This record gives sequence, C-alpha cells and structure tokens, in this order.
Amino acid sequence: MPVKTYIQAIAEATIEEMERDESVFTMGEDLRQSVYGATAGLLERFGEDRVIDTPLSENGFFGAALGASLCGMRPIVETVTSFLWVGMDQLISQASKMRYMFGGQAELPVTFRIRMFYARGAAAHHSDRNYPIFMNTPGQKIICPTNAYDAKGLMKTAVRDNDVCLLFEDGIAISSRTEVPDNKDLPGGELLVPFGVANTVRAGSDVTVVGIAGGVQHALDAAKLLEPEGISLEVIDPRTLVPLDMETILKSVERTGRLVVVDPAHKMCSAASEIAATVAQDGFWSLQAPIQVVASEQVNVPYSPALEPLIYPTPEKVVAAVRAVLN
Amino acid sequence: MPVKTYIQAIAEATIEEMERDESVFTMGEDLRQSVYGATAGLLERFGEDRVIDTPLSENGFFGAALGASLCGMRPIVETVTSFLWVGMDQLISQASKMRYMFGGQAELPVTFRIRMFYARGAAAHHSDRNYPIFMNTPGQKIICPTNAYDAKGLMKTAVRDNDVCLLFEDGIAISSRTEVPDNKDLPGGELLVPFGVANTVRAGSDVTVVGIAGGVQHALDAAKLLEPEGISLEVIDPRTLVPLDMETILKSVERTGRLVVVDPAHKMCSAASEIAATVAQDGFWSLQAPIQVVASEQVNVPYSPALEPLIYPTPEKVVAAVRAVLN
Amino acid sequence: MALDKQQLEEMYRRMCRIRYFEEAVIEIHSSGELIGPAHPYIGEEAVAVGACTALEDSDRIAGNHRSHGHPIAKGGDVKRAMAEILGKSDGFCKGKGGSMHLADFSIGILGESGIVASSVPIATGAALASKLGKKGFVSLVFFGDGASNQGACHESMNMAALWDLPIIFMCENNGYAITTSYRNSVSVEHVSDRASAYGMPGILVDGQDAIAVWEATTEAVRRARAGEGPTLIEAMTYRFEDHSLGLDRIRKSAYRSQEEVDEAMKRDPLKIHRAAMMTHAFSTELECDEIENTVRAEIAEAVEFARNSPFPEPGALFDDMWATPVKNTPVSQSTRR
Amino acid sequence: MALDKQQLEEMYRRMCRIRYFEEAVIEIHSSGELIGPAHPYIGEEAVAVGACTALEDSDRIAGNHRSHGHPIAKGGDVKRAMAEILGKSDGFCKGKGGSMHLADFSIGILGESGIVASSVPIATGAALASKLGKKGFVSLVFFGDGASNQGACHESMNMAALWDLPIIFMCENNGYAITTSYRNSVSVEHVSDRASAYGMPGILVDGQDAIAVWEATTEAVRRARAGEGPTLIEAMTYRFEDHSLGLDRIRKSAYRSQEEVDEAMKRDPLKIHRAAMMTHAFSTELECDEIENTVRAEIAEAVEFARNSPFPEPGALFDDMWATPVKNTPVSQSTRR
Ligand SMILES: Cc1ncc(C[n+]2csc(CCOP(=O)(O)OP(=O)(O)O)c2C)c(N)n1
Ligand SMILES: Cc1ncc(C[n+]2csc(CCOP(=O)(O)OP(=O)(O)O)c2C)c(N)n1
Ligand SMILES: [Mg+2]
Ligand SMILES: [Mg+2]
Repeated sequence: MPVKTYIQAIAEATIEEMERDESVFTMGEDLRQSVYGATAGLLERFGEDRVIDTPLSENGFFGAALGASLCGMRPIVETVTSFLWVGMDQLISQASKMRYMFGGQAELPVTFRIRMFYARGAAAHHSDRNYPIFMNTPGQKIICPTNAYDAKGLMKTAVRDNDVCLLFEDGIAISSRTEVPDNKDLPGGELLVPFGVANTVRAGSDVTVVGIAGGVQHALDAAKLLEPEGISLEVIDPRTLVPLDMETILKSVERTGRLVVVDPAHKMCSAASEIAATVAQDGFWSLQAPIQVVASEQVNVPYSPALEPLIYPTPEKVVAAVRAVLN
Repeated sequence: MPVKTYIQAIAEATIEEMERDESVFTMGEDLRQSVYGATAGLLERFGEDRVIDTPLSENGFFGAALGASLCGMRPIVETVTSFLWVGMDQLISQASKMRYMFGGQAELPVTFRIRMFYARGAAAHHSDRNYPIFMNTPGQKIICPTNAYDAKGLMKTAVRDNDVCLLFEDGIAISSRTEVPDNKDLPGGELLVPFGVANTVRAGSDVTVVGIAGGVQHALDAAKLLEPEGISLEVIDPRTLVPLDMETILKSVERTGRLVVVDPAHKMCSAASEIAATVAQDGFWSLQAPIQVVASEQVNVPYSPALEPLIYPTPEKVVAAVRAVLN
Repeated sequence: MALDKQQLEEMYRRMCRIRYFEEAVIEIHSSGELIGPAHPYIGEEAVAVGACTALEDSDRIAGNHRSHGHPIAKGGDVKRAMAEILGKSDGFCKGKGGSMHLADFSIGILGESGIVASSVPIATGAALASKLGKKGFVSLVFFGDGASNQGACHESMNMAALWDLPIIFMCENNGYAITTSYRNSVSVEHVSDRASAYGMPGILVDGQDAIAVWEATTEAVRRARAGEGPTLIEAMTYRFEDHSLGLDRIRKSAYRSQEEVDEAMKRDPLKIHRAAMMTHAFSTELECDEIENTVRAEIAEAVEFARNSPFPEPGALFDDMWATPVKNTPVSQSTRR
Repeated sequence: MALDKQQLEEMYRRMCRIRYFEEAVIEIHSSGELIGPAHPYIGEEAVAVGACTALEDSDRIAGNHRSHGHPIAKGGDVKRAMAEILGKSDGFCKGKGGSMHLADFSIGILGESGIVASSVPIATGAALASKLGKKGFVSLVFFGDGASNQGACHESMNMAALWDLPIIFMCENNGYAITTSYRNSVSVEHVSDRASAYGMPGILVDGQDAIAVWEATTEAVRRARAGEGPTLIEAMTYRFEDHSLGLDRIRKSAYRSQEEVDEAMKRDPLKIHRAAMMTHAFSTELECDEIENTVRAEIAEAVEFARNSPFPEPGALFDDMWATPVKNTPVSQSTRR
C-alpha cells in the first residue's frame, strides 16, 4: 500500500472533493503559493474562482465562507489556530449558533482546516491548541486526525458534512507517514472515515491511554517504552472530539480499570479533563486507580528551545502517569 | 449591616477605587447612561476623561484598555460575555500572553467586568457563559462573584491586581441582595476579598457540592430542599476559577466522599469538568461514588420561554444528582 | 421614479405592516407576555421597505438586532414573525431564535444577528456565492451607524470591493448606538464618506423617504447585477421609540433632547410615503385608509395566531443542532444519567 | 530638512545596525542554530529609522512579526535582541518571546506582535494613556499593507481620530503580504487614501528615503504632541529577502518577478542615505565606511554575546506569568503529582 504524509493526504482529499463537487472551493491566505503545503497545484488545476487568496481579514473571510455555505457553496478554509482568535465572532456567534437559532434552516457545509504549530519556536502567539474551546461552545464538529489515513478519510467526510467542521492538523503528526490505500483498491472506490467512532490504535490490557490529537503519538511511544516491562497499554484515538465516542473509552476502562489521558493542549478545561470527568461519572465503578491527565503545563508556550519542550506531554511523562495508575 | 444588591456592590467598588487612585478609569459602551446599571452617576462624579463611552469596536477598545494599562493606567472595562468573541484576539493574543512573552516586562492592570445574561429570552447570541475558555488559555485571573459581598470585595481586589482580571457577573446572581458592611465598620476600613480562596458557603457532611458562578444559588436551594430529609450538603463557592482553590474542595471531599459540581455553563470542557477531573486524579481515594456534573445541556441556548429553562441546571437537577451519588 | 401605483401601494402596505406590527409588539411587551429584548423599528420603515422593493425574491438580505422591519419588508409572514417573538413552535425559527433572530431562508431572509455587525461578513459571503456559482442574486445587509465602526464592516467592504461582489451595504444611520451619539462614535461626518476608502460608491440618502431609498438601492442593484461591484448606501433616519423594550433604566431625554425627538418625528416615513402616493399615483385618502385598515386586521390576526400557536415541546430542545447527524453527537445529560 | 550631521550619521548607524543584524540572523538560521521563524527587515531600514529618529526616548512604539528593525531603530540593545532570538536568558524577554516578540519597555518598545495588526489597538491604548494621564508621549505603530485590512486597524483609527489621540499609524507598504500582492489585498490604490475615512491626514512617503520618512513623521509627531490627533503615514518600501526564514516551500519568483526584485533593489535605503549624508552633511566616504565597520564589529560582538549567554533554567518555565502572584495560581502538574 502506498505510504503518504499527512499533508499529502489532506491535499488528495481536497483534490478529490473539488473534482467530485463543483460547489467545493478553497479560500484562505496564500493558498495559491501554498505557504502551508496542502494547496500546492490547486490554482493550476481548478482556476482562480476555486482557489481564493483572501486579504488578511480572518473575521471577514471566515464569515464570507459561512455566508457562501448558506447559499449552496462548500468552502474549505485554511488557517492556523492562533488566527482563529481574530475571527472568533464569526466562528462562535455565526458558525456554531446560526443553525440552531434559525430553527434548523441553515446548512453550513464549511470545513476549516486549522494548523497547530508544535515545538518549532513559534512562541506564544503561534502555538495555540484551542480545540477545547470549540468543544465548550456547541454547534461545530471537531476533527483531529492523527495520521495520514485518517486525515484523508476524515477530511473527505468533513467536506461532505452539512455542518461546520473544524479539522485540526497537529504539527506533531504533520510530517508523519502512514499507509493510505489507493482509491482503486478500496471497495467503495474512496476513503471515508466516519465521525464519532474512536480508533483503538493499539490493543492492551493494563491501562487505557486516550490520546488527543498529537497525544496519540506520545501514547504509542510510551506503549513501546513500557512493553519490555510487560506493561500493556491500550491506546485509543477518539479521532473526533465532537462527536465524541465515549463508549469505546468506557468499555476499555471497564477492562483495564485504569485511565491516562494525554493531551498536548493546556490542561485546564481541556478535552482530557472532559474525558476524565465523564469517566469519573459514568465509568467510576470500573476505576481501580486515580485518573491521570498528562497535558500541557498551565503557562503560555515559551519560545526558547530550552523551555518549549518542557511544557508539552512527552512519552516519558506518559510513562510516569502510567506507573502512577499502576501503583 | 446594610443590605445591597450585586450591582450596587459593583458600583460602590468602582467609585471607591476611582476615588482612591487617579489612574483608574472606566471604558465601554454606553457607560455614561449606564445601560447595564453599574456605572450610573460616574460621569457626573468623575468627568468625561474617566468615564469613556467607546464606539462599537470591542476588539479595538479592549486592546486600547490593554495598551493604556501598559502605560500606567488602570482601566475598568464593561462588556457582555457574547461581545468577548468580537474582541477575542486582544483578549487572548495580547491580554493573556503579553506578560509571559515579554519575559515579565508587561503589567496589565485591567479589569474586565463581563455580564452574563440568564434566562430572560436573550437567545443564543446573548447567552454565553464563556469563562471556561479563559481557564484553558493561561494568563488571566477569572473571578465569579456570586453575591454582593464578594462582588464588592473581589472587584476591589481585581482593580488593584496587576494582571488582567476577568470578572464575570452572573445574571443569576445580579439581582440578589446580601449584607455588605460599611467601610467604617471594617477593621482595615475597606472590603477586600482575596483571590484563590474558596468560600464554604454552607457546611455539611454528606455530599460536597461545588457551585460555579450562579450554580452556587442552585446548590444552596438544593441544600434547602434536601434538609428535611436529613441530607446535609456542603456547598463550596470557589469564587475565583483562576486561581482555583482545589485544596478546599479536596478537603471537603475527603470528609464527604461524594462530589457534585454545578455549573450553568455548557458541560463539555467546563469548569465543572475541570474540577471533576482534578478530583478524579487527586482525590480519587476519597471518593465513594461517581462524581456528578450538573451543567448546561450541550446545545445552544434557545429563546423560547418553553425551552430556555430546560437547558440550565436547576435545584431539582442538583437534587437528582445528589441522590445519584448517595445511592 | 418608475414606480407604478401598485408598487407604491405595496410599499405603503409593508411600511404599515412594520409600524403596526411593532405597535403590537410594544403592547404585548408591556403586558409581560414577552420577556426578551425587542428593538422597535418604528420611524425607520422607509429604509427597509425602500431597499427591499428594489430586490427580487431570490435576492438575499441579512440584518441586525433591530430586526422586525427587515424581514417584513422582504415579504416575511407576519404571523410566523409574531409567533417567533412569542417563542412559539409556528415561529420562523420554531421559537429558538426570537425577536433578534428572525429568518426565512425560503424567501432569501438569511437572518438577523444579535451581535452588532456580525451579519455583514455573512452577507458578503452570500454575494461571493452568487458570484462564484453564477447564481445571479444580489445580497443586501442592513447595519447601523454604530455597527459601522466594527472591524467586520471594514473587512467585508474591502473584500467586496476587491472581488466586485454583488452586495449593497445599507447603513441605517439613526444617529445613535443605544445612547451613544453618532458624533461620539464615528470620526467622519458621514458613514458613506468611508466608501471612497474602498473604492466603491457611497450614497447618502434620505431614509425617511422610501422612494429615495428605493431609487438609490435600485441603482446599486443594477451595478451589482452588472458585475460592477458593491455600493455603500447611508440612509439618514431616526428611531422614534426607545432603543429596546425593557431598557427602562435609561432616562429617555438624557441622551436625546425632547426637541430633537419632536423635530425628527415630524418626518414620519409613513406620512411622507402616503403623501407621495397621492402626488405620484393619485391614490385617494380612502385608498390609503383602506390599506391601513387591512394591515391592522392582518396584524391583529397575526397576534391571535401567535398567541394560539403552541409552545415547542421540551424534546425540541435537542433538535436543529446538526444538519448531518452522526453517531455520538452530544445528547441530554439527564438521559445519559 | 533640519537634521545635522550627527543625526544623519546616527541614522546611518542604525540602518547599518539593522542590516548587519539581519545578515547575521540569516547566517545563524542557515546554520540551524535558530529554529523558529524570523522575518528579515532588509530593504525596509529607512522606515523604522526615519520614524524612530523623529521620536523621543519616552515615546512608545509597537510593531509586528517583521520585528527586528523597529526595536533596533528605537535604540534597542542588539546584544539582548540577538540573545532573545537565540532563546537565551539574556534576551530582552529572557528567551520567552523570540524573534517575533522583541520588547524593551524601559525605552518605550512595547513589543512586537506575531499576530498581524494585533498591536495596533495596543499602541492606540498607549496613546490614550498619554492623553488621559497627560503624560506627553506619543505612540507610533508599525504595520504592513496586509495588516491594514484587519478590522483592528479600522477600529483603532476611528477611535484615535474621535479622541484626537497622539498616535502615528505607520504603514510599511512593501507590496506583499507573504505572497499576496497589494493589488489582491487592498481595494484602493494606497493605504493612505483610507485616512480620509477617519478624518485624519494620510501621508504617502518614499520609504526608501529615511530623511523623507523622518520629515513626515516629525510633522505627525508635532501634530500629536499639539493635541491635533493622529496621522496615517504610508511608507512605500520593499522587502529584499524572503518573507520569512525557513519558508523554503515558496518558489521565490512565483509571486514576485526577478525583474521586479532587481528593480526594487536598486533603491537600497542604505545607499540612498549614504548619498544623502554626503550631499547634506558632507560626510566623507571614510566616515561612512567607519560607521559601517564599527557596526559590523558591534554585531559580531552581539552574536558572540548571544551565543555565550546561557539558556534559561527549566524552572524559568513557570516564571513571568503573573505580576501579582496569589494563592493557588496554577503550578506544574508534575510537581502536583
Ligand atoms: C458586538 C456587540 N456589541 C454590543 C452590543 C450591544 N448593542 C446592541 S444594539 C447596540 C447599538 C447598535 O447601534 P447601531 O448599529 O447604530 O444600530 P441601532 O440600534 O441604532 O439600530 C449595542 C451597543 C451588541 N449587541 N453586539
Ligand atoms: C492574524 C494573522 N493572520 C495571518 C498571519 C500569518 N502571516 C504572518 S505575516 C503575514 C503577512 C503580513 O503582511 P504585511 O502586513 O504586509 O507585513 P509584511 O510581512 O509584508 O511586512 C501573514 C499572513 C498572522 N501572523 N496573523
Ligand atoms: Mg444607530
Ligand atoms: Mg507587506
């Protein structure tokens, strides 16, 4: 099976969906020159009307994408987590509320592709991991692919979905490579991954480790570190945070009795905390030890290469948390 | 002791701090005519330069308040939760990051007074309870006074604090009246309530109920409903969410073995989930039953008086949760 | 002026519809039946009606918190509008939106926004869809003088001008944003003066004269359909009532003098249009009165309809969140528990 | 022109300081020692230096991601600037900010912002503080042509004009926002054309000529200090290097033709200023060379200093969050565990 990078997978999904459906178009900053890599060649292939470089006006063009989606178009918007703050009014007041507020009249088939930088000296202004914020504000689907296969399959599902989809591309995973089948080798002729279905990336029996976004990688690395000691981790990747497949997580905890959640976002009010809280409510009687959350320290992301790595979860921190729940 | 409304308490705190320190001024929309009630009479008392009506430009004037605070002023900004989205870039990129990013050079003594509407048909666009979002993004202090006494004392502490303080005024509490001592009757001559110290509003032995913002009132009402049955609730009001006094909560759970958290914000990634997750980690061995979170349902806030009340926590829902942890 | 008698009368009908609708809302509010905020459009009827008369059914509009006039001017059903304001299941939005969020997508009403200026980018996007999809409709957005200071307006106007979008930015300048006067809010004499900063025409028009608004909008619609791009129109108008029902805290004369209000109310858009109908189309007093009477009956019927409409069922709380439902979207906590 | 020889030479010194500093950064970056993004100011030196020469030490500046030129022009210490870029403890921000976030509050440098246009409201607030507190300083903010489309600029300019704030909006128009040309980004011919939309002067100036920038800024500073309000200056300039170090993905000539780049590079601001020094102040070649040599040594020393500066200790991660520490502010999870 061909091996592809995460970005290649996103690019393939974009091209396939643009070819399939004329109403799909892309907009964002510097797409034509593909500053972030996933839109290379689109201009040549689809022309100026379907690959739109916007002015530096996130609130304005996020809103324009939403407005266009109300009128039959299906925009794919490219941006970066930290630029979401600028366009937050459109993302919350409009994207997440419009449909409900209008009694179901609005369909908003917009996909926001949102890059999260990681550990490359981007400093506080460019290092947000703000998916938990959109979990707290109902109305959007939140997608965190952690490998090329899911990136392609979830992205294609997102473009076809009639709700606003925020697809977070984690810098931790962005250069990873995974097997992604060619369409001709797939039964339906294409790769679609459903929302709301967690992926048990690795089966195990001692501790359930849920990884959020890039946290999946750390969890897998920890599993490898612990294998020689005979400690077996079950690693679960929820893949989408809204909808969130708690069932798979709860079932796993039922078997293991132990839970560690790894989330590279800030800890307070994180996706990790949400999962921990839900298990403490609905899976309490399965638990044989305290739940451990391994998330980013509750300070801003520093620039210095001497400090930045300290803020994030690492496989070592996951290992420590696993040991804690096993004692 | 004189009894005062929440809004009177905020107004008193504002006047006292403006009189004490010339660098304190207020800015926001329609302050001079006091649309939201707490700034009545300020213009006459302090003049145009200290009571500034801004244009409808939240991002712009939030930023202007921050910039002014960098240069020796101490602005008090009035706004509403839902308008924060418009000014989110200044609130996150600047307010919460500037000090750390500049290695501690910046002092940002700004107090944002933020009204949260409640159950009065404000509909989705005016009904946000977005404090959890600021808990996830480190750099601000988050204050949720739930009665007039705390409103005055915490507000005065906020104005004197050299960090950005977001003071959320919950519509649930806004018309409540509490005893607030006159300054002359206080040892230090004024009312200051410290940050990071939870208030055990009611002592009890069976279940610890933590109330967030307006949730405190629901918890107290539930306590009264259960009293006749001999069920004793300990009600804790954290008062500030950043800093968060987990110690008091954990100590209480140690005694009761049971925890319910009541939060009128949306459930996912809420303050309630955060507290639940922390107790599931650090207080696990005290727990004798699953933690119950009673928060707003994960849909947008509807307008209809037939629907709106259904979304929020109520004393009855708290009672049901208490019964659940006691079974 | 190329409006025939029927058109002029239809304009009057809609203006009356708005006026009487708002009067009914005020009455209902004072009875305590309506608890949420509501922002009366009385005094500004000529703007919405003049503008919407220049539009086709397929054209899109979006608006703001002062939200009843725009949909009614576009042809929205007053029954369903009133039911929405009372939070009833027959409302435009099944009671989920309420006064500030009337919308009827089936006739191009993309919805009113409670967040000031927030629908301006949305309307810009509708215009973008029209252009990209060669759909032929134009988009028109109503916003206030206060709203014009929001960054969203700047960004939208720049994009619309850059991309020659078929959109009309219709600024309703009623001189105030709640209590804040234009002079304390906008740094130039007219909002329309800002059009030149985007390279689009800026038209200043008498917003109390529905025909003048119609004329300006008609030219803007022509430009838009011809691919010549956006237009900013500033309609000078006045709000005859309080900013919002229920905002009793503000002393009425504290920010607007009684003389100013009295002076402005002399130019009642309904009276001005009624006179114009007589001058231009030789409508008779009787004909005008009849329109008024018919509309009064219509509004009474709408109130009746709204009052009789059932409230939504509790289970409706969880409907209308998702267009594409999938596994594991959040459900009620109590169901879960 | 009222700059004496000493001033002209000091301007040249600062322009060279920026140029050589950036050259050193490029070299360091290519060695892999610097991993974060860095946006060279080469080609635009005349703007920052011309502007800052018109300011007093007590005046405040704020800037953007293209961030090394502004603080150096304001008199910032190149040693600490370089240490910051390398993430060292002697940096302006103790290594916490890095290239995009240089700041030295002690000499009025309120900091550069990685989020485009985000420091414009901040600088406006500094000007507000000056006015309210009768502090007498002016505020100047650097932003790009791309940034001018952000709502933050619109809102800030309106407030500044309304309130007659002592601020200068200095737009560095280098023709591009990353790869997006001015023509695809701003809907009017010049950013300075937008000044009239706020009722403030809009001045277009040759940004390759430090003296011209100084002159325009000097008049704007005079206005500001006299309480006459803000000025928008648009300095036409050009970035000689790539948008950002490390952004290798973009083919250089794909968005700017080689001819365009070559043409623009003929107007090197350093050469232009050197020539002006000779004409206006009769500086000799030798004197000019000497300035260059001194600055080269200074920069070499700065690199040395930065390299030798220690990295921050791990514990520093938790410092500098709070100005007023209180009980129960969050601490390390691992400490907690
Ligand atoms: C972003 C935002 N800020 C503040 C408000 C509160 N508010 C509601 S209406 C209004 C005034 C709007 O003035 P204008 O745009 O002139 O419209 P008008 O009410 O005069 O029709 C304000 C400040 C809001 N709804 N949204
Ligand atoms: C809000 C925001 N959107 C996008 C970016 C990514 N970005 C960084 S610099 C830049 C271009 C800025 O152009 P301009 O303002 O003209 O400044 P220049 O780089 O040309 O000096 C962009 C789009 C950002 N940093 N912030
Ligand atoms: Mg107005
Ligand atoms: Mg530029």
